[in-house]
Amino acid sequence: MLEIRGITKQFGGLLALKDVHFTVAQGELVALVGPNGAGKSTLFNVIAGALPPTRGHVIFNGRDVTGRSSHDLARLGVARTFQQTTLFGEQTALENVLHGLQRHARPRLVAGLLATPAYRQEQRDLERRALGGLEFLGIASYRDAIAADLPLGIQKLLTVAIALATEPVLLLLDEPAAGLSQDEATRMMNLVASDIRRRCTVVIVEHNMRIVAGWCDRAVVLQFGQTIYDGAPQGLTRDQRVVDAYLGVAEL
Amino acid sequence: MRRSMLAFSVLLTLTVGLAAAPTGAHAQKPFKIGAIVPVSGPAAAFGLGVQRGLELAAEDVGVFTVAGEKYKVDVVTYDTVYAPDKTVAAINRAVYNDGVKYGVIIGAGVHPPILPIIRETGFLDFAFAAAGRQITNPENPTAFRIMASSDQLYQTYTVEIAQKLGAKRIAFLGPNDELGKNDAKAIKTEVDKMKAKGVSFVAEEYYERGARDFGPALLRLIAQKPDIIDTDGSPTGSIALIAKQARELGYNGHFVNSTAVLEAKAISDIAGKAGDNIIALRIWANPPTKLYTELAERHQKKWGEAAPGTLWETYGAARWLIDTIVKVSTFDTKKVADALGNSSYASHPFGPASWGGEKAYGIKRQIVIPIPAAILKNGKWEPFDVRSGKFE
Amino acid sequence: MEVYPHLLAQGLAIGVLTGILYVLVALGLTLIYGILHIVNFAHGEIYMLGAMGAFYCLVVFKLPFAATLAVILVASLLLGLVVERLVFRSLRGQWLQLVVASVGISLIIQSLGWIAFGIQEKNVPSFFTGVVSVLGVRLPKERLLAAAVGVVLVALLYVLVYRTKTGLAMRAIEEDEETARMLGVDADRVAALACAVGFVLAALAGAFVAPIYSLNPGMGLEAILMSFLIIIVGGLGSITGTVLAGLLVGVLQSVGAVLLGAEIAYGLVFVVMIVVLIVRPAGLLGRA
Amino acid sequence: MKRGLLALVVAALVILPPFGQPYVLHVAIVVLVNVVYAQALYVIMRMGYLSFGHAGYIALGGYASALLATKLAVSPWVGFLAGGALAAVFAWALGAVTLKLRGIYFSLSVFAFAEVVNAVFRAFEFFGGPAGIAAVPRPALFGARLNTHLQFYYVVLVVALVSLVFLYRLQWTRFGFTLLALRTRETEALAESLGINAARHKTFAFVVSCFFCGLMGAVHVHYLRFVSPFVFTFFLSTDLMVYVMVGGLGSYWGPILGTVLLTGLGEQLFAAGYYKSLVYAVVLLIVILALPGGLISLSRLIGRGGLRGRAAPVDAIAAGER
Repeated sequence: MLEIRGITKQFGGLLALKDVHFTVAQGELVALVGPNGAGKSTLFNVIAGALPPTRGHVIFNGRDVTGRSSHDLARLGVARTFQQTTLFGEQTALENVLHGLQRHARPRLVAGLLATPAYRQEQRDLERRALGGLEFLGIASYRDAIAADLPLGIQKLLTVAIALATEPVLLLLDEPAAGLSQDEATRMMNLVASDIRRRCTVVIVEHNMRIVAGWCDRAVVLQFGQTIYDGAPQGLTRDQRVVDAYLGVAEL
Repeated sequence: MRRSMLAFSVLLTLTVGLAAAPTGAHAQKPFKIGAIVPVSGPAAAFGLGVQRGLELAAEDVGVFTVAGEKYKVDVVTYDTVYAPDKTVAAINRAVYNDGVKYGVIIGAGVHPPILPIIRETGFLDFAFAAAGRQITNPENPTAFRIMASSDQLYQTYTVEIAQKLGAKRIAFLGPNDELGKNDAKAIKTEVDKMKAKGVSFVAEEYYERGARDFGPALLRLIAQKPDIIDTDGSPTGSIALIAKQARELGYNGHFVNSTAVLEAKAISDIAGKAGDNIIALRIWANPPTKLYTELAERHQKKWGEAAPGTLWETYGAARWLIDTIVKVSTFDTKKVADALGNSSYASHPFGPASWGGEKAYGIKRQIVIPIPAAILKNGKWEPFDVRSGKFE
Repeated sequence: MEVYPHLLAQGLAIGVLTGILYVLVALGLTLIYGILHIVNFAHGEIYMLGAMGAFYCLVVFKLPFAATLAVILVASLLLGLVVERLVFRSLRGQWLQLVVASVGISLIIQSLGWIAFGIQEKNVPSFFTGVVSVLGVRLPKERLLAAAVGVVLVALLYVLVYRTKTGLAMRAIEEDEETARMLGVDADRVAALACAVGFVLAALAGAFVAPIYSLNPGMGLEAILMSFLIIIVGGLGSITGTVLAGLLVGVLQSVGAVLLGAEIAYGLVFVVMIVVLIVRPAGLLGRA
Repeated sequence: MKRGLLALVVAALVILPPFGQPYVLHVAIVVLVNVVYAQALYVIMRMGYLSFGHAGYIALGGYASALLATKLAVSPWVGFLAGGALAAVFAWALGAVTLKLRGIYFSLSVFAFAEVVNAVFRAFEFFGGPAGIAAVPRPALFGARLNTHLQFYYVVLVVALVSLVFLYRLQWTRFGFTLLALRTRETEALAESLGINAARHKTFAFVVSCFFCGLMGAVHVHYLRFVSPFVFTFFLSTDLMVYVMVGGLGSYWGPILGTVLLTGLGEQLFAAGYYKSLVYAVVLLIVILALPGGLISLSRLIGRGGLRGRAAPVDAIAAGER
């Protein structure tokens, strides 16, 4: 499904990613793990097309999509959320999800201008599907609330709803549980691990070990832009390099 | 119901606008004369001179009778801020809303868009604007120029000044607009007449109107070692800076300012001694008539500042107009225009006045009045010459 | 028309002097944009107020030169604080409203200026009259004074912004206001100070340029149009960029005029502006 | 209910004029022209972009039609569309470059463009130089030149109504809705990640905005029967910004309300020169500081709810990118 082959990213002198290799199979739930500044978000941006890599290739469903723009990748079925929970703050939750659905509706500008019955019917369908998207995440009751005014937990769910609206094949979730309370995080992860997994392959960025171990099939650990572990989450706590990376090397 | 509030307010505004009521009437009937001039912004001095010239003329005329009815002059001012689209709006309001059929309009640059309206409505336009044929021509029978035109000034004075100063090399520095481009052609034709006597036109530069730094334009000009720099109709502020910066660059010849109305005190404030040797056409060093001095004193008393240069020509034209209207006893602008064009007027503040331009423009609509010239010496105008200003 | 070296030297000298004047005028605008990210449309009008202040103090009230400077300094400082407090602060972050609000302020000051100004061109007598001639190149003394003041102000600004604690605080809120606030920077006080300094720079520029160019209430518009040109070319918020761009435009205009004539030189400056915008949208040294 | 009252206003605009005096028609023409300019500018201001140089595109349209009419005797009806098309082409070419910029950089780049356009028209005799182009003919209908105020008023009214209906409809299409997603750098990145080609949407919006400016600029020039570099100046660009801001960014009706009130107000204060801009500016500041949503937010007309009667919320819509 997704293959990262020798991805390197350099910002001037800073080497954010160094020769990263890993693959994600269809239907897997993979966690991208690492301390802050390890290059997790940078790698995300490279995969999602927001950031061209300095070297290396991103292969998606067998096709080399390196350097393609994010809206092209979105059309190919890659969806993502942002670390800062970016939303269309001035609009309602329903409208936020509607933006996600844009990909499916043909622009048909002329029909839109004339507001033909078919066009209006298509709009109503889109609205129904958007409402469905909210229901799927259990936040349909917030449909007319202004996104910026929603509590963080609901906003997080909304960002996932927006991303899901593009009906992706690969969903990249950037710290979906960050800033959530204990049970909100659990509810989010249950949702990801159960319903969402059935619809698409998921890669999440997470540095909370408890979540990684609890729900993910596999963990890829990054430190200083390099992969230092790629395997079952249970093995994480036993791998010396991972412990050093997280707890810092114990000075004598 | 709240939904209707917006639509209602839009409707209300438009309807109020559409049905603006005409203004009320006085004891005698008002004879409205429009001052369609800039009264704010950089050219405000010109505009206020016209407005006040009309007001003084209205005072002196008092009540006059036309076809058995008593009238009193009512001066209505429209601020054009010297912009073309604002002038169109002003003439529309004057002619169609306020019923004004006579007026003084300042500015060669603002005339092109309003001449069609003047032709359609027969509005009698006293153009206080230089340039030449573009305004006064047979297609605009009701447009008169009440100041000397560029061709008239250059024909009267270019050769005369060159000979008097023994100048051989003449340069031109004018504003980068219609006035500048038009007057450059006028001066070149005059200088060509003196080719035989070794007088040549050496350089031509234009500056952005309202510019403050003339260094760039002057550098090239002064390199040609001119004896005279004609600064066309540059206003007081500009000519003062041109003189100052030219002296700084080593030029010590004369300047000739043709069509503008210059204030001696302002120039010497800004340029100091550098302002000397500016020759200004249409400026009277010594008052030509008793009326001229009287008007200057009345202006000082009434408005507490020196009279702007546009006062006298406006006053003279307004008095002449009302005399003609009383004589032909009608307000029909076509009839008044024909009568005016063939009449002469002895008591113009500048001296005896008539209309010319039949040969040059095809119609007698160019005022012919004595044209003075004055030269600036340590902050005061000194007489340089006076010509009759005859112009076929 | 043959162009001999003397004329080029004269053109260059005038160009540099005029360029420093352009920098002096644009300095306040760059500072306020750099720190507060506000394009202060009223900058030209503060420049005009500085010139009018110099006129009324020196000519009408006959104050000595030092007192005039003090009056202009204090008045523009206060005006800057008041405008920042009443208008800019309440619109913090709303970029669109800020720009249009500063257009409003500029219109108010300009129309009050025209209404109060009367119809006579006015002028501030210059302290240094006459011309210094160096190797045949004639340099007007009052321009040299204004240029010297320009250089001093630029130097002072560098010291303020790069050598003082307040300057550090200013650059902090320029970089990232929230983080700066979290690190204990009183952003509101620093913003007010930056705005005040911007106003002072504009007013002083007006006071020292007034004797050279005479004054009327419309001079603000010319100043803002030229300053826009310079910060586009130099790079928004970069003081060095402004200095470079000011000199470039000054020299380009006067040397260009010597070679091609004033009209074409005036057009040339705009062509440079467009080229810079396309090649480096944020200007020579600005950050997009 | 709203449709009914709208029809009433349009009916008034069609029926009343024959009874109004020519000057009042002049005012109505100026108001209608400015309303379309403001509404066209609103298309990009709603998207978080502010232009200091829209007068440049208006001038392009005006000059195109004037030149076609005076030099090639092309009928003004064609000239109007040519004016719009030329402005649109320049918008498309320049948009590709400048729309990558955000915030003040974009505004200044359009300002630079307008100054260059003006300088070119002033410099070359072919474009009429500083004197401009005079004797621009009015369009003819059934053989008669539409020279009277009443006749040309209906030309302006038709073009204005067509433009306003198009722009209104555009706002409710998916395209119009998507523009709201491009308001800041962050939301643009999010929109891109959802498959929206932000650059194409922004360029198209800019082209539409400039097309209507060019179109109405051409109509305006044929009304004045004259154009020069001093007609469409920097002041027009700032005035349009003021109309839209005073009216309010939150709804389609904002710019219309702002333009009608301020232009109407401007006409009454007519003889007052600088007093007029003083009043404009004071009204502007009061509205911006006291009523962020503009006058339109007073009317509470825009309800919340589904996509149909919906517009962006009135308050922080303009919290654009630094």
